[in-house]
Amino acid sequence: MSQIAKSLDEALDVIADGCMLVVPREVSGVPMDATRALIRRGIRRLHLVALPTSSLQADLLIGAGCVETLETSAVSLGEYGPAPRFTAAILAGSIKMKDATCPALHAALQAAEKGVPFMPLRGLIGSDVLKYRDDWKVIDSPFGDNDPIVLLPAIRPDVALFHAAMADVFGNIWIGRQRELATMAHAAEKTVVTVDRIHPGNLLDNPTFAAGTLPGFYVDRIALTERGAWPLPLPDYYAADAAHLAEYARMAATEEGFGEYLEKYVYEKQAA
Amino acid sequence: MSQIAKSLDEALDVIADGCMLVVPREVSGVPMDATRALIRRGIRRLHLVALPTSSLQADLLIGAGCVETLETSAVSLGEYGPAPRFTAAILAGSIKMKDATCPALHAALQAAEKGVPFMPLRGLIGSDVLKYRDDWKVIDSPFGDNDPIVLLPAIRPDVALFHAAMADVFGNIWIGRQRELATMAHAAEKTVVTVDRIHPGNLLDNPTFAAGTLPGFYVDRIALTERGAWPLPLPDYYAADAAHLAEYARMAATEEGFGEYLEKYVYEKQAA
Amino acid sequence: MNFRPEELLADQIAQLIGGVRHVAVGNASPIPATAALLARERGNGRPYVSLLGSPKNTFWTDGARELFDCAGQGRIDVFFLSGGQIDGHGNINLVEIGEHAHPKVRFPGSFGSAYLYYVVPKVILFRTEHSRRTLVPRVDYISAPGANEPNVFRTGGPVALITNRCLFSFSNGRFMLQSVHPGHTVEEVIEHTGFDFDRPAHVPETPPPSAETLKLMRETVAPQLAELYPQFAAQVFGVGVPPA
Amino acid sequence: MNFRPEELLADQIAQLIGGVRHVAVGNASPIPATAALLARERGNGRPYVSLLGSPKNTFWTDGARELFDCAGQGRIDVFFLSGGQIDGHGNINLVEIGEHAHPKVRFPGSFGSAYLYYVVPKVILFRTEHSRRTLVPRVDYISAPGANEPNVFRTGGPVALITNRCLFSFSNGRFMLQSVHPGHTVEEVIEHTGFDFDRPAHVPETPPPSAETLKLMRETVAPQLAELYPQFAAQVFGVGVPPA
Repeated sequence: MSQIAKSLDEALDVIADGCMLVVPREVSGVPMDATRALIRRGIRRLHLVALPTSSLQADLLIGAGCVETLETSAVSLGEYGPAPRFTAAILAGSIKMKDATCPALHAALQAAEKGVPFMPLRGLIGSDVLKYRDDWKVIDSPFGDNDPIVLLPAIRPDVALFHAAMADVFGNIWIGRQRELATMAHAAEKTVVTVDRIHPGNLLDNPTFAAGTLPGFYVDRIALTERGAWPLPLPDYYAADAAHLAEYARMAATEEGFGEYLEKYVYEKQAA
Repeated sequence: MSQIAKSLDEALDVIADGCMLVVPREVSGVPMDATRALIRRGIRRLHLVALPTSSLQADLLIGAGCVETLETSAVSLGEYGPAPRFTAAILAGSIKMKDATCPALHAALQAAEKGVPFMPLRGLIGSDVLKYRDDWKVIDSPFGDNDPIVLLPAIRPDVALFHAAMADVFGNIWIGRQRELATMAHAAEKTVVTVDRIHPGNLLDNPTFAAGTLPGFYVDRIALTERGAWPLPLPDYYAADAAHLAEYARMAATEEGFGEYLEKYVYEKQAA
Repeated sequence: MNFRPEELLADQIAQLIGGVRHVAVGNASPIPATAALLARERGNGRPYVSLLGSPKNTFWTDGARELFDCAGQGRIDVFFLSGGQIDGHGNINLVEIGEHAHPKVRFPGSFGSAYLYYVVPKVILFRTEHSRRTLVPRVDYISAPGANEPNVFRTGGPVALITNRCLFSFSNGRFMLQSVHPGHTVEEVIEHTGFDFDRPAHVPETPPPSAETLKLMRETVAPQLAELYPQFAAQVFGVGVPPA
Repeated sequence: MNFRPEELLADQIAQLIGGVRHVAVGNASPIPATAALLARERGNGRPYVSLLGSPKNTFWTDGARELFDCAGQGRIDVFFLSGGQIDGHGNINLVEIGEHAHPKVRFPGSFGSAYLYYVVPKVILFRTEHSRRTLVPRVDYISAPGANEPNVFRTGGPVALITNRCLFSFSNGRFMLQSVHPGHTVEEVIEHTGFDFDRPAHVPETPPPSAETLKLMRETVAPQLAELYPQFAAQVFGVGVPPA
């Protein structure tokens, strides 16, 4: 009955072609081993929601042709420059882009967490972010006087996927200060987590640990993938692999180079 | 520049007559020493918001004539029976009661936390809780088809007041799993916290502690009041004083007995 | 075999719970708590059971709102509610008796009922005082209604009402008498019920708990219960009292 | 005294920050970060400074949403934004150049700008490339507008734009040239600015940082900066490089 899967692929089998998948920003625990496994499996037509931004993960999935729709506030490699496959896909019109702004994504996930159909948000009015989102509505606030406000529909992902430092055998996950991971899990139908290690004992037994723990009740599958965020960082645990990210930015600048990157770092790894 | 006040009374001086004060439920850290100090000071006309319920604290404040308006989902002494001064005040019509339901209070505080004028909530339609709240509105959800939904106006208290196990000298507060305390502090204009002890070092320096910490940025005043929740419990730290609560229920059953209780346990303490 | 009324009720409630994923039990509800723990024992660890008010028996780590958020997500399958008054339409009153402007009796308040009653699929109503004072034609104050217009979002509501005398089921806005507890009669139920209800031509007696169930309750469930409800566990199951 | 252009900009920004309670600095903004830390040194620990992307330099414990919630509460007084394009109305574009259906250039995205620009009282725009390519008559895509109709809830917005050539203030929907950095001219600013702006009859030169400020920046601020921006701290302040 444990949620801990025998293999990464087994843990990921609830993530189907065409599903809505929510993943976290770079500093909150990006499941990169899982991302490579999904690419190897040849997943297709994802509606990828990156809460609220993404870097290497979205760029890889887009470059590998896994993404149909992308909903996020920004994709960038940060100090390594623009995200080349994301940029190319937008210019080629090969993915559907739902541009958002960070707090709108947080609020829309919180709407699902709270079981309400929408959440209001200030800002946005007069921006083209709002103009191009026909799924967002503007109403006159009934508590104001000629006070327009945006309502965002709830985002209810099929699956939340993230990487964390540790799980215990009861499926509880240490998320620390990254509380948007709890919101993701609450909002999503199913939650899959990869972890660096298994914690002995029950994280909920200790009130100190419990404060930073996502209860196993919300977790469907767990896979052990040591340093599973590599080459991205897992804050408080390990830093990004700067040399690798620079290499990625260089190789992914062209379609051909990106293909070589996939061969070398995604497909080859399977054989290992 | 430290938020740690020289005395309890000094810490409480931001709580003025007539202010809107939000306090937590019994198991989340009720500041009972502070409550007794406010009664001794003779505070008046409070708009007390108990998130989402209260027990001894509300009953004491009401009995002592400090409360003008009470906004909560329930007041009860639990296994010690009804809250006698609350019940008497309602029957006498001497306080204004804004009956709510627990998730409505949480949502209304979260609206203030998020800087939005209102929050939607399911349920409520067809209840008299809604019927008697003319500050709550029903709209037809723009995302539905003939789908009425309640909108709750944000609750923005003047002051949030609660008790916690510890603070550090930077004003950071250990709140553990009682995350509604963070929401209270985020939503309120000012936050006053009483604590059992001062933690050496900085709670935010350690990622494990940080996960259960309210940053000092949100905290205006701190007072050291050892076992400051007595006779109520501070879960994970100490239990309720059952004998005292039974004594309270007995004494407070009459107006006269309540007066004796105040003399013995509220006013006398000042002399000690 | 001898059994106590509490054991009969807990057994019945455990059967009403059925094969679900998550049962939450409110504060001060020892009999529903017994039933939920019994269901968990029978199900080898499922359903998840959350006993509110006990950090040890809940998994919540997102503060006091998590119960309600969890219910809003559809992740609470069974909850228990009571009422100072309950009427034949399934409306419950946890607030007051008399006119709203000048009530004669005040109860603690609605707690989470005005939300949970709408979004928990199986709400089991529970009232050990079965009288015309508590089971009334029409509640004086609706903390939460038994039913709504069809366009109102509602994924949950009452499925049953269990009292010290009998078990009712609830559907289509009406209570139906399902069984009468041993030692009680249909006539007595009619006499003490303030609302109109349906009943079959033959009303069965509520079956007693089996020997196996009683053993499970007394030996396995009662010790777990003792942490949160020591008085109840001692009184009903003799747990915590040194063996004679 | 010798100083680097980055030091001039940081000094100017620190003055724009003024006496506030809380300054937040976005990712990859080393010059605003230098300015915020400088302001904090001058203010004996106030304002609070949050450097996003660095758990060490932020106090957030409520996840990625806390920055935005905090801003919505009115608890962030100063923030910094940039743009692939910035126009004379204060509109910023972080999304694309060209037609929306077929853009010619794509930037990363709007991040939090479509919210923070509305609710942070002092937003300081910052763009080191001052050219007709970046400072345009009208942005191709409005990530966030410089102003709104009066009935739209807005407690914040742009107060200034600082570039490699000059400092503009912003009010009533227009930029006004405040000063031109040493080594640059008003004519050059006009030539390289794609939008129309106001200017006084005499435009002063941006004053150089004082010796005291430079000392504070180099000796006290730079070492703090090195944790988050090691490359910048080494290049500009020589921090992290062993003393010769």
